Amino acid sequence: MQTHRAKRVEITIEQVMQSRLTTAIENAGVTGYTILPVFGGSGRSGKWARAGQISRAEGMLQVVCIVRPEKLDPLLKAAFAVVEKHIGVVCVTDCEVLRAERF
Amino acid sequence: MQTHRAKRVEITIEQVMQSRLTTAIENAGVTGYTILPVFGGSGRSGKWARAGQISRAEGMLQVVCIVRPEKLDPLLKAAFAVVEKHIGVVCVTDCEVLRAERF
Amino acid sequence: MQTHRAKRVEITIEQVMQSRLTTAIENAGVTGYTILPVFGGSGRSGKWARAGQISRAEGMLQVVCIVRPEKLDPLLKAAFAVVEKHIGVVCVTDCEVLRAERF
Amino acid sequence: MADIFALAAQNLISPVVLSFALGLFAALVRSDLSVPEAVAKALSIYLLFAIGFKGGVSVADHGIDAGLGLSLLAGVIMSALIPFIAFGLLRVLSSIDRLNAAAVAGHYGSISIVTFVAATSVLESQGIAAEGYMVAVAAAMEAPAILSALWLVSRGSNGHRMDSTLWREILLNGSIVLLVGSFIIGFATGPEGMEDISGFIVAPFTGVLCLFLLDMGLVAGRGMQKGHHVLGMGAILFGVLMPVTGSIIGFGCALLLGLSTGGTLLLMTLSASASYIAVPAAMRVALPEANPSIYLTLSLGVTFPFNLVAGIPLYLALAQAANGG
Amino acid sequence: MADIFALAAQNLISPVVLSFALGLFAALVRSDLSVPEAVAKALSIYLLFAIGFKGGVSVADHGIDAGLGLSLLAGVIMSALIPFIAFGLLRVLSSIDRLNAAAVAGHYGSISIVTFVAATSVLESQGIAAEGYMVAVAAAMEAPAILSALWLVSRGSNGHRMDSTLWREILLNGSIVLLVGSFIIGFATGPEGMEDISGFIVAPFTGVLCLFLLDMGLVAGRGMQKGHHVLGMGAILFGVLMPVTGSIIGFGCALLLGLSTGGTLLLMTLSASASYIAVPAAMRVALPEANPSIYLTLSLGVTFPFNLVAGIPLYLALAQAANGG
Amino acid sequence: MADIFALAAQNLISPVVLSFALGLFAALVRSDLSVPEAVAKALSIYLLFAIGFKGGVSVADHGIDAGLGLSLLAGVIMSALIPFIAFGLLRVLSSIDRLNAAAVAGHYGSISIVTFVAATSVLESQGIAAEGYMVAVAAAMEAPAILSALWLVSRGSNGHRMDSTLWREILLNGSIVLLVGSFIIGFATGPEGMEDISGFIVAPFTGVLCLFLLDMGLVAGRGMQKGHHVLGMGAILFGVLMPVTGSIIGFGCALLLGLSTGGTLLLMTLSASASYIAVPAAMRVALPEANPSIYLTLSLGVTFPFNLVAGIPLYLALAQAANGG
Ligand SMILES: Nc1ncnc2c1ncn2[C@@H]1O[C@H](COP(=O)(O)O)[C@@H](O)[C@H]1O
Ligand SMILES: Nc1ncnc2c1ncn2[C@@H]1O[C@H](COP(=O)(O)O)[C@@H](O)[C@H]1O
Ligand SMILES: Nc1ncnc2c1ncn2[C@@H]1O[C@H](COP(=O)(O)O)[C@@H](O)[C@H]1O
Ligand code: NA
Ligand code: NA
Ligand code: NA
Repeated sequence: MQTHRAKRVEITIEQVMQSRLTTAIENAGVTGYTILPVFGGSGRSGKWARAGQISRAEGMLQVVCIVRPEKLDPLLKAAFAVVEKHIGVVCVTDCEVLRAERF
Repeated sequence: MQTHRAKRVEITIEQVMQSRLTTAIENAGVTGYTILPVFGGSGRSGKWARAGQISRAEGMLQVVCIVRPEKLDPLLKAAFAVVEKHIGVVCVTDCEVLRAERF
Repeated sequence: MQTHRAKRVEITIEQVMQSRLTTAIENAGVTGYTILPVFGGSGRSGKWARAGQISRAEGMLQVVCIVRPEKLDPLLKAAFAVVEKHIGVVCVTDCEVLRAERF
Repeated sequence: MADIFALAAQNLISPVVLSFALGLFAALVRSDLSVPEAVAKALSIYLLFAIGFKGGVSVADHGIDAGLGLSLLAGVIMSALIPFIAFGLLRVLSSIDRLNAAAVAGHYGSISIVTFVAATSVLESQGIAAEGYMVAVAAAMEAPAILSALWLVSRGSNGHRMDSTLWREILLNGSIVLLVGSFIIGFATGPEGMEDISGFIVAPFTGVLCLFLLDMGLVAGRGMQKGHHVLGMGAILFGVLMPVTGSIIGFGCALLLGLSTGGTLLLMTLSASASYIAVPAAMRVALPEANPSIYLTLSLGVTFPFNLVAGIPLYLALAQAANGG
Repeated sequence: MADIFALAAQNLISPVVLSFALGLFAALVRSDLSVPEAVAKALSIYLLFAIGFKGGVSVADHGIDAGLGLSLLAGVIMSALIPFIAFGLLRVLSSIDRLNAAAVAGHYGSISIVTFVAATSVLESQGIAAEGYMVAVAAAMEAPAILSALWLVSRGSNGHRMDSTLWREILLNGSIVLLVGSFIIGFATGPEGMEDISGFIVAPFTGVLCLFLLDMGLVAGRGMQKGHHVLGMGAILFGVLMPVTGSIIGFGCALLLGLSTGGTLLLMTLSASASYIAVPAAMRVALPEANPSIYLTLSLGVTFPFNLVAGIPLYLALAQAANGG
Repeated sequence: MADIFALAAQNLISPVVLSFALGLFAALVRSDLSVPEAVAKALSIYLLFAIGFKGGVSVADHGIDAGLGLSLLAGVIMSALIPFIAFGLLRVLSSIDRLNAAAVAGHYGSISIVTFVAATSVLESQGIAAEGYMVAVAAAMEAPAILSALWLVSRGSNGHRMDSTLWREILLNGSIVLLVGSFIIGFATGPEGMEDISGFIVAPFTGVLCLFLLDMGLVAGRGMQKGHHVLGMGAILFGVLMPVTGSIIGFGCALLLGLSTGGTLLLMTLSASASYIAVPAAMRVALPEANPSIYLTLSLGVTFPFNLVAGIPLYLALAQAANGG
């Protein structure tokens, strides 16, 4: 089937930052994203697991945005401004999408 | 380690369509897939979040299938037939897998 | 923005193996990973769904590690040693990351 | 008349209604208060199980009579016919297109089980008895309206929107199975069974209902915020007039069936209420082009609060007037 | 004999058993009824906490005697030995291979805590007392069977299937810690502690058990659909004969220990029941080559329903006969 | 003095405290026992709803007096001032840097609602009454401390760490809205409302608190394991001295306000306790550079257990001495 080149950006970030991140990427002109729950993880700031926390302060989640290649840079700039001081990871992959008119 | 080329297809779709989608991709000869929960998201049909819904009608999920390159086209055709009229996104990435005999 | 090449390794594995897998990949020098919950899936060992199980024995999850290219091989070896006899899938994708100093 | 207001006021300051208001408030000020999805589901499993079981025990207690069969029949007929009235009313009052109007109409033929539960809890607090089998009538009214809605859409076109999978999903959806199943369990085990589990399904019932309505308020409030711009004044008017219309139809049926005051209220509430679980799910599958914001906002954001706050006391007043109560 | 049937019938039409049947039915007709994983876990935490606490309070009430130590010992020995019998019986009755047979055998040496809870709820509804420490016996019987199963597999081979991590996971698994912990809490706080929390762990207990069994029915039904083709007639026969065999061994031990009627029923139930939580998890780690469909379907899909519906009344009849009850 | 020990011992062997100890134990031996996140959230929604509602009913029962307004004011002032004391004490006792010390200080000005609930449950079991409006004081004390902490950080620098979004998030966070909302519902519906739902919010209350504290124990234990190496002896000492200091300030305020014995205990508990929900979340947003291990371990791993086990009986003894109780 006919597919179109796009970029898949996966941002792992603290739950408390969710609305700030999505607002920032919306301001960068990105309208579509999907938020995935995260069970736990490990990084420079140590390990954590969802079951072992009572405080809303600790959870993380993933925001996945699929964008046209030309929107990648504004998206990364917007995401970086939010993630910068916070823990978290930004990862970009090449991908192909169906129905390009949606992105 | 020895790896083998494959395609990773990630389909974001409404929960109510889950069994229809998996049946369709099974009919297309794909036997393996993994279903991920989705917390929330945004797209042309607006924003939604899992916590804010009481109706089974609104949730989404992701179906991830890793397939040999030659199975990609039948898989996309099958997925597209289901997704077509519905909201949702299909995204394909190149990948490498261990244990190719499984796919 | 400036990005750096890396590898995204996605390992789908049984929940009971989680700590064994993360210990193994930590021993291979990988310090960062994110664990995603899985709703259900299908493979050579049949279908399963989270809602239909009462036994801790059946759930699966995904461990996603983003690593520098040179750490890929030790990571795959470590993961493979754990996954070998168990059901599960390992999938590697090329990616780009911000803030390379973190990996 | 003064009585209606007194009853309405008393209804308004009950923990149940105020919990709903709290949820609504929290959503409208965009507080991060939220009830996890799994917990909301647990609460609804609890309510369905308890309400079904109590209904069954009550039927076991009083015996089955012809009323059961006739009421079921009346419920099915109302569920199938109300969508046509709703469709007409909505097309007259608003500019919503045929497809979306049909989708909305299906919701109003079907029922909202929480509205039903809220009505039973008003009956309980007033000490008014009702036919236990109304629970079964509720279950019977869930599905027929969906067919009518799809017929309204495909009329004249070649629409094959129902497949057998969807049929099975509708008829065997979790709420119906649980409601009917626990009704049968209650019927089979009777008052003895009730004794075993009343510490679970009776004593904490109203409190659990409060938490559930807190969550309903959150959901309704979020729905209003998201959906209010898709609804014009006409549609909102429909969301208030339609339940009243439905309740009058239910009232007529109840008179014909000779139901008690309590049973009359419950049948009125069923026909006045609009589905927000089973029908939306079926519509997403069968009518994906219809806009869920429209039907969810109308059902959850307009009609549900109206019924909870004003409708139920109104219907009860009417039911009492008719039964000389 | 007539008594057994009367008891069986009475057991059958209890809310607890019928809730299980409802779940089973819903799964078999492929309804989408489901209990979220988090809720199922919460229900099981509740049951373990309540049953452990009550056991502890009862021991605090009646004092510790030699029976406790001897019963624990008997439990450990039974758990370790029953797998050998199960292994032999399964190899005779079916063509299941050595590895899978050993995995299954481990399940039958260990115990199912819900079956135990169901038995205590039958005792309660009949007003029959039991030794409170049977809860501790249940905890002690969880793990030994796993060792026997692994020994059966590695006999003659060089299998090092247990590592210290797995050891820790088994002995400190959540259910054991919670059961033993709440037993100790109940023992330490005694009847006074019970007064504090009986509104939580006594009054709603049977109702919560119903919801839990509803979920067990769903899970068992889905397991049956998935697993029935992996089990031949021989294996299914094993799933019925083995609990009866286990119960007889438990009966013998109970006689030797001089347990009360209630205690006898509970020990019989423990030895008759098959694990579906702790052992499957250990088997996935230690014996990944074994097919979980086989052992889960046997344990959850055959033996659990058998014990719940027919086994417990049967064992109780025997226990009463022996104790002149 | 002997009384304090007797009370402490009695407090120690309550189901509530022992459940916490069980969770702590399970975490420290790395058992896989865990309470799903959704369930923990449900338990906390339940506790907030119940405690708010009861407070409101009690105010409705006894009428509002000037004490309410003055107590709210006192609470706000204490919440705003205690961080300065905490900051000073922590900088003296440990080598924790300015930024992290400020973050910690914010936690100690704010409050822990579970500690408050545990104190009310001690009062209940002792049959000591308290001002119902202390619940409102608890809500009022949540936020001011956050401002003081941020002021401590930005003093001298140009820090604009608060934006209006964060303001809204703090003031309308779920716990505050639910606590205040259910307080108002309780006040509005009064004893009649209480009658409707006491089977839900009174009878099972202490038992639910046990399960919640089991989970708190698990979380605190995991926090200790993860965080103990970030805390030196000085910081741990702070975690014990600071609640005592806070309680004395609270004691002084209670004397000035003329609170009852129960009210005195509650105000002391509020000022002694440290936040572990609202403040950490705000700190992650406003002070991402601060290390959460430090403030969470101190608040949850040191001060919370101290208050639960030793603090509350101590504060109660003092409150009773002062009130001649
Ligand atoms: N290399 C990585 N691969 C995948 N996820 C990571 C990686 N590093 C960090 N993370 C995720 O990001 C979170 C915060 O990481 P950090 O900022 O390094 O503490 C972790 O808890 C993980 O969920
Ligand atoms: N560009 C995108 N990137 C990631 N997910 C998307 C994107 N667009 C849509 N989605 C997901 O697909 C759902 C439906 O999208 P839509 O059909 O555009 O309303 C959204 O709620 C998102 O979860
Ligand atoms: N081709 C695949 N694509 C994505 N996920 C897969 C695939 N094959 C297997 N899986 C996942 O791995 C689990 C075990 O697979 P298996 O070992 O084939 O039984 C399945 O339940 C799926 O969650
Ligand atoms: Na209706
Ligand atoms: Na056994
Ligand atoms: Na404080």
